[in-house]
Amino acid sequence: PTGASGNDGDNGQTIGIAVADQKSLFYVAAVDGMEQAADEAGYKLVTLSANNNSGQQVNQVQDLITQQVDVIIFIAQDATSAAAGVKLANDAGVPIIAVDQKPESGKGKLATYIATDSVAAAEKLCTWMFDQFGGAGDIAILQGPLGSTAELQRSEGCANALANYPDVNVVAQESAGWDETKAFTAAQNILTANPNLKAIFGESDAMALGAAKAAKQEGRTGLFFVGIDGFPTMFTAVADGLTQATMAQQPYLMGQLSVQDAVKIAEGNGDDIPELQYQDTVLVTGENVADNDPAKFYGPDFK
Amino acid sequence: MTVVQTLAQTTYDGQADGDSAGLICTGLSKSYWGIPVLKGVDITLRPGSVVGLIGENGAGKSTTSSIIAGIVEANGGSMTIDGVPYEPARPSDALKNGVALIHQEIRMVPELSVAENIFIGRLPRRRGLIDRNRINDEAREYLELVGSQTDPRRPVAGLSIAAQQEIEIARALSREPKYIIFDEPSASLGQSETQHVFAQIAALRQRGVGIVYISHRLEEIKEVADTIVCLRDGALVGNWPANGITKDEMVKAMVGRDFVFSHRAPKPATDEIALSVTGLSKAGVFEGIDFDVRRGEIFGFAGLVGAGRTEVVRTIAGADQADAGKISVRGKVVYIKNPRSGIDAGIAMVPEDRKGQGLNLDRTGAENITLPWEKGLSSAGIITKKKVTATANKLRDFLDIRGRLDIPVGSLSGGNQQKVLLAKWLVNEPKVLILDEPTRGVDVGAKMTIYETIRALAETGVGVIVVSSELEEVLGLSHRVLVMSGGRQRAILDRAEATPEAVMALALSNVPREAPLESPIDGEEEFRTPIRMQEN
Amino acid sequence: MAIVDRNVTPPRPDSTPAHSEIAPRSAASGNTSRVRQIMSQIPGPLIGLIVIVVALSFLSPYFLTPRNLLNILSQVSAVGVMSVGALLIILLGGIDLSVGSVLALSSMSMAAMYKMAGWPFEVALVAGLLVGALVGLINGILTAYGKLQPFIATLATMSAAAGLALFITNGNPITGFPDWFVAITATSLLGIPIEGVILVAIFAIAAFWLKFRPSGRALYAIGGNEEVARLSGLPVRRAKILVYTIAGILAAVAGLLVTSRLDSAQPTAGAADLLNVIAVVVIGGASLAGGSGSLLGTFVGLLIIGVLNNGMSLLNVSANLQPVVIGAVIAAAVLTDRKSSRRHT
Amino acid sequence: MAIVDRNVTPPRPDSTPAHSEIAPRSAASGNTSRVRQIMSQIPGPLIGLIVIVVALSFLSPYFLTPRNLLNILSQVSAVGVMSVGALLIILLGGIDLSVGSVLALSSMSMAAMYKMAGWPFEVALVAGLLVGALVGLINGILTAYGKLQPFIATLATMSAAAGLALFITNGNPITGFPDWFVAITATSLLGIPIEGVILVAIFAIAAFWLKFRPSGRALYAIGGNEEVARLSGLPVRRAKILVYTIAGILAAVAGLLVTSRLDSAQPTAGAADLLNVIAVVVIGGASLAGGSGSLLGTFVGLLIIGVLNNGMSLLNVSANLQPVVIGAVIAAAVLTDRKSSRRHT
Ligand SMILES: Nc1ncnc2c1ncn2[C@@H]1O[C@H](COP(=O)(O)OP(=O)(O)OP(=O)(O)O)[C@@H](O)[C@H]1O
Ligand SMILES: Nc1ncnc2c1ncn2[C@@H]1O[C@H](COP(=O)(O)OP(=O)(O)OP(=O)(O)O)[C@@H](O)[C@H]1O
Ligand SMILES: [Mg+2]
Ligand SMILES: [Mg+2]
Repeated sequence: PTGASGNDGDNGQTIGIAVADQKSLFYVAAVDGMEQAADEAGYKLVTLSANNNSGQQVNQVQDLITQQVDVIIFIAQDATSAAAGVKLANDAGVPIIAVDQKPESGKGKLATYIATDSVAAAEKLCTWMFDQFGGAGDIAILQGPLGSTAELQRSEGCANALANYPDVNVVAQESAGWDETKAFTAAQNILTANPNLKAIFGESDAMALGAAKAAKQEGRTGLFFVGIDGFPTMFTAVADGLTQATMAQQPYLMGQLSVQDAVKIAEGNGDDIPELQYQDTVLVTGENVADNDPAKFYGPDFK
Repeated sequence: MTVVQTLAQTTYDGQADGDSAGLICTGLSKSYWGIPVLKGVDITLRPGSVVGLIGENGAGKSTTSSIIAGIVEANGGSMTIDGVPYEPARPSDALKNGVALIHQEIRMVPELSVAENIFIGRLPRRRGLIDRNRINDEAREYLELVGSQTDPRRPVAGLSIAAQQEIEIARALSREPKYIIFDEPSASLGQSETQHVFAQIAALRQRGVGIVYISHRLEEIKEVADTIVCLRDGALVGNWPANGITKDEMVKAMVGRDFVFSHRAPKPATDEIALSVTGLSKAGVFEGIDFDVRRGEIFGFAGLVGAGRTEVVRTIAGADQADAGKISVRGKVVYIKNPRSGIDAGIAMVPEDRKGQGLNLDRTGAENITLPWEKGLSSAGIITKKKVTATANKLRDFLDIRGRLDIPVGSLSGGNQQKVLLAKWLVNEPKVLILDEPTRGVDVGAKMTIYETIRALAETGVGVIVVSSELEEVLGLSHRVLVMSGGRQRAILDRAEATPEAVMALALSNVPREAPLESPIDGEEEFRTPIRMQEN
Repeated sequence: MAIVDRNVTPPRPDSTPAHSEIAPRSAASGNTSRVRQIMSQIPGPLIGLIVIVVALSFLSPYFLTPRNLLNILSQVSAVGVMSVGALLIILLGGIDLSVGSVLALSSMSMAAMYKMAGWPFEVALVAGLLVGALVGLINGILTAYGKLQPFIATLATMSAAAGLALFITNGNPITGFPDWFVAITATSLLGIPIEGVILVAIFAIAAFWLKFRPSGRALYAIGGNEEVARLSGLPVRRAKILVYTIAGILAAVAGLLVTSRLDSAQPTAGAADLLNVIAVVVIGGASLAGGSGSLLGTFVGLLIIGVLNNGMSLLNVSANLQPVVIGAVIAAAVLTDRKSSRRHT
Repeated sequence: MAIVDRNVTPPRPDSTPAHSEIAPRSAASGNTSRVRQIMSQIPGPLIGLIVIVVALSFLSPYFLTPRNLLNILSQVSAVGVMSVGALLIILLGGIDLSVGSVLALSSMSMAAMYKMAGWPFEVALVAGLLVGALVGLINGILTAYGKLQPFIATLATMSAAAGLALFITNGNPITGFPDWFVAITATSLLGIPIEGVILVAIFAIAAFWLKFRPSGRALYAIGGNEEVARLSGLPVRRAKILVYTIAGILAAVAGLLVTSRLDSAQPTAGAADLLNVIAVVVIGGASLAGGSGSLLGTFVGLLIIGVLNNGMSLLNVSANLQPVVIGAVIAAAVLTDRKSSRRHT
């Protein structure tokens, strides 16, 4: 590590966080978890958000290095900014923990990687959904911003599931950029063009919600709407029957874990941290929604 | 100097009787960037009287009128109307006090209709809505007063400068003002339009309106004004009853020294052809234009406003495209498809619309002058400010431009802007020089300079075309005069034949046109809008 | 005292021949100009719109269904409401980059006042509109008095409003609004969704203002030539402030529509709308230089964008290729618009 | 050949007295104007920049370190390279919305030709630049010959280029470039990162062009008054096409820098840069109406944005409040720019 920095953190140690944005609930919850853990450990956090601009994010990693933080926790905007950011940290000799995104294998050295296995999560969710309507019929997919890593991985996961269900046809596939309003509009059009549609897979909860609301307004019933994230609003919607399922991630826990690991590294006990730490996702459906507390996934701040 | 002082002492002083009726300005002064341009000017404007305001370019006439109209704030002095202090802080204050200005530079909103331009800022309403019929009807009446036949419903975009000047006057009249300042309205008007304006001024005066009339056409001033006031370098140097002063005395007061008009005839032209135009036509605009200009010849274009002269010369210079016709320069057929090829062929054109087509008012005078020639002025592909300045300074001296060339040309006085524009086209000697209204807004002294320049250029073998609405100018300068009306060439008159009567008769020759004159808006070519010119 | 006084016609010196010569010409051109005037009433891009609509009718059986057409209307409602404000500003020669952020900020403010501060919903709703008006007012003041270029002034407020919208709940959406509010976007009036009715009403009122009210007409004058407008005594600054404020309010209205439709206020709503809003106005034939443009044109531009997006969805065009098609169609649609292409640079 | 060089002096009606009369005035004004001229050379927003820099030096101990200053230079390099193109276009009175997409498209094309089509890297690199040039050329042709408003023309190509960039690999990034290419953004030249050197070099070349080459100076004339420029024989259309093409190439160069820095070509790179690029130019004092602006100003604008972003990071300002601060600072920085505020509306 690059020596101690003259900071006013409780014990003079600083953890730098570079996060893709602070508007997606996933990232907000992860940072909440980090803050909670840092408070507990008496560490100071420097949190920089890149506003979804990967170039900017690389700049911010640079800025963290300039500030001589002891460890960097990196929630990269995408795989490429991950690679560049990790490389910068490696070059500067600052240990770096990747959360959610990591560079392609072989590029840079990570202290550890903490993530949801998005491909597996999407595959599991799609499989569940196909089984619900008997494994045959038309579905639509609402994608995240094209080219974003989460979009690519979630699309890949569902494609894996589709390979096992030859009678399920994807009749419409559109990007709604994680946005509920856009998903609403896109779903309206997709529903119009596909009277026999069985289900819509939203690659995020917001998009699943937008799609479900569109169907509700159109008076279409009996369809399946599923998403990935596990937002508190989605829990309510699943409970109300507006949507049918979500794959809940655990960003708060991931945030806590990353800081705990960072503390270990800073204190020289980082050797036994596993290289890869996948966090479970939980399939939340109408049946088990009552048993799951959304706060477990997104932290106590979420209502 | 002494002459002027004598003159000033012998003038009748409007304020002597102590009467406070009317608009009285006392000691107006103004500085720009620390340089005084007005130095304590007193002007008394009585109801029902016309004050003629004269002075060289840059003497401060427009500045004075801008102060009176509330556009520019004075640094010193005071104004009263009927004894009540009058301190306009903005144009609308002046309008509220019944003071209207017809601006030297035409200002229109091209996208709005003619009627809306006239009633801009106070569209009449009926039950809260714009009363379109009323504004169109009223606009038509005001337009007729100034002799304009323009349809009040059409947009201003695409109208000629003259038509716009008429609208500008109609706009001022429609304010029903008690005081009107005409800042060189005739500069853009032809003779018959000017006569309309004079008739209107007479009618206004009868009704007790007080008028300031600014012009460089001194005969005009004598014709309309009751008193004449002269500015020189921002100071009042004379105030006379109009019938008590001769034109020569006026000139002397303006320039501050004896001044001789030289009305010399041009030297004979050579036999070599500088420019030859055959069968030039442009559908709906003009047709069958045939003429030759010899080297050393000054060739005039006369006609009423709207006769199509400008269109013809623009086409020759490559600003517009002809449908048919042949142009050759010094015996060589040239194909002119755009202004650049015109310039390369040796044809230079000083356009009539200084602001829209001639000068980039935000750039310096020097940059404007060298704009077309930068390639030639650069060495190893590099042009330096020094080179630009040096070139511009040479022309400044050559044309006697008063004012700095390293400031935006828009802050020069109108006449000096005109000289800058002329300078721009003299950087390289053209084979053919076309001047469209070359002395618009130029003072007598400068006019003489420009005339002499034109003659001198012709004598070096340049073929010069002069388009002018001032009959005296075009006849005085030219070896031969081509008279147009209705887009047709009516005749080419020799200097001896070209009497004002003969030219007017031809210009008015009543041959109906078969095609409407308006530019073919739906055709392929672009049409020009004088105020805001767009892309080609 | 009137200058135009039928009794005292000033003698017109010997000019009659000249005029009588011009007379036939102007009569002839009168007709041409009438035709041209009528032509100029047809918004240029209309042809483009018609071509797109006809093409889509053939390509998709669902396109021309009443249901789908009404969907399009409600889909464009938020962008449409904002585009009215954008047109007004563009007429003045300005631009407003803050619309999308204002949408988000006012919607979040309303929701926060209702759900977090516990204000009565109606009060919160008005407060949300006032937030929009306030940002618009700031835009107006920065532009008219601060004399900032509108691009910069609204870039600054765009950034600030976007940040504040996120700041209120740290990025969380707020859900759970009164039923009647949610019903606004879920109810039909004579078969037309209420948001569509609101959209059309706003267009109609604004068009009326622009055409028939002097203060609306003044926008053309100010945008066309600010100096003339000022010299003619038009209140240029006041008009700017008014128009930016109106645009702020309209962005807030769009925010209400979006909030009602999703029953959820989202801090990032509207962020993607900015380019669409301006595109709609410009495709509709308005010039960014100011002084020209019409609400009819803007409406056509709105429909072009709306119909294109809808058609692509119906046809299931590959998501990656959709922007390519949209780009090509926009260029083609506007290239056919000969009038506006002639007019502007 | 110049007339004035010959002895064609027109017999001037004895003008010497008049001259001597104005002489003192011009002498007096000479001094004032020299000061004013020097002042006018200082880009207005410089004061804003200085204030920000001074403030940040006090607020963060890391800010004024050489390391950090060099970081800022490399952080702004991509946006900076694009802003040169944007300034040229804005000088002409145009605008280019496609820069960000062109960055992505050219970078993806290069990568695809290298990794997918197997071309030699150098060839692929040139091809990538050509793709940028091509999109710029299309912008230029649509604007100059199609007479589309630049906003629409470049909106169309922006959309199309963004779609194509995604289409090439269906959204996947492409990684793995030659070492020397990656080294471009990881190496220093006399302590200055190469990308910074490239940035400064491009600014310098363009500034030289604008100031000393007739074809560069023509941009001011064309943007200031296109008709005057045309009648002065300047090749207006050719200049437009040239400038849009240059801007396309510069966007491709920015794409190369980003690709090299990330060792990865991304289809969505650059998408967020558009507003920044234009903001940089406008904050730097250029008028979107065309005809005024300078590269010195643009560089200052670039530094304002770069320093602000960097400073916020160093100061650990809450992520959602950062845009608020940025918005406020931009407005304040430009408000202090009295010169440019005087000039434009
Ligand atoms: N905005 C300005 N900034 C600087 N100088 C100015 C400005 N306006 C006018 N001037 C200067 O003030 C002087 C008087 O100009 P003014 O326009 O009043 O002259 P004028 O008598 O109307 O001349 P002309 O007959 O050419 O129209 C000129 O030297 C001019 O350059
Ligand atoms: N773009 C246009 N659209 C419609 N009418 C036009 C356009 N340009 C010119 N005109 C009209 O064509 C006629 C001829 O104009 P032109 O300027 O050639 O006449 P001119 O003889 O040069 O008169 P002037 O003395 O005004 O220069 C005028 O009536 C003018 O109003
Ligand atoms: Mg004047
Ligand atoms: Mg003419």
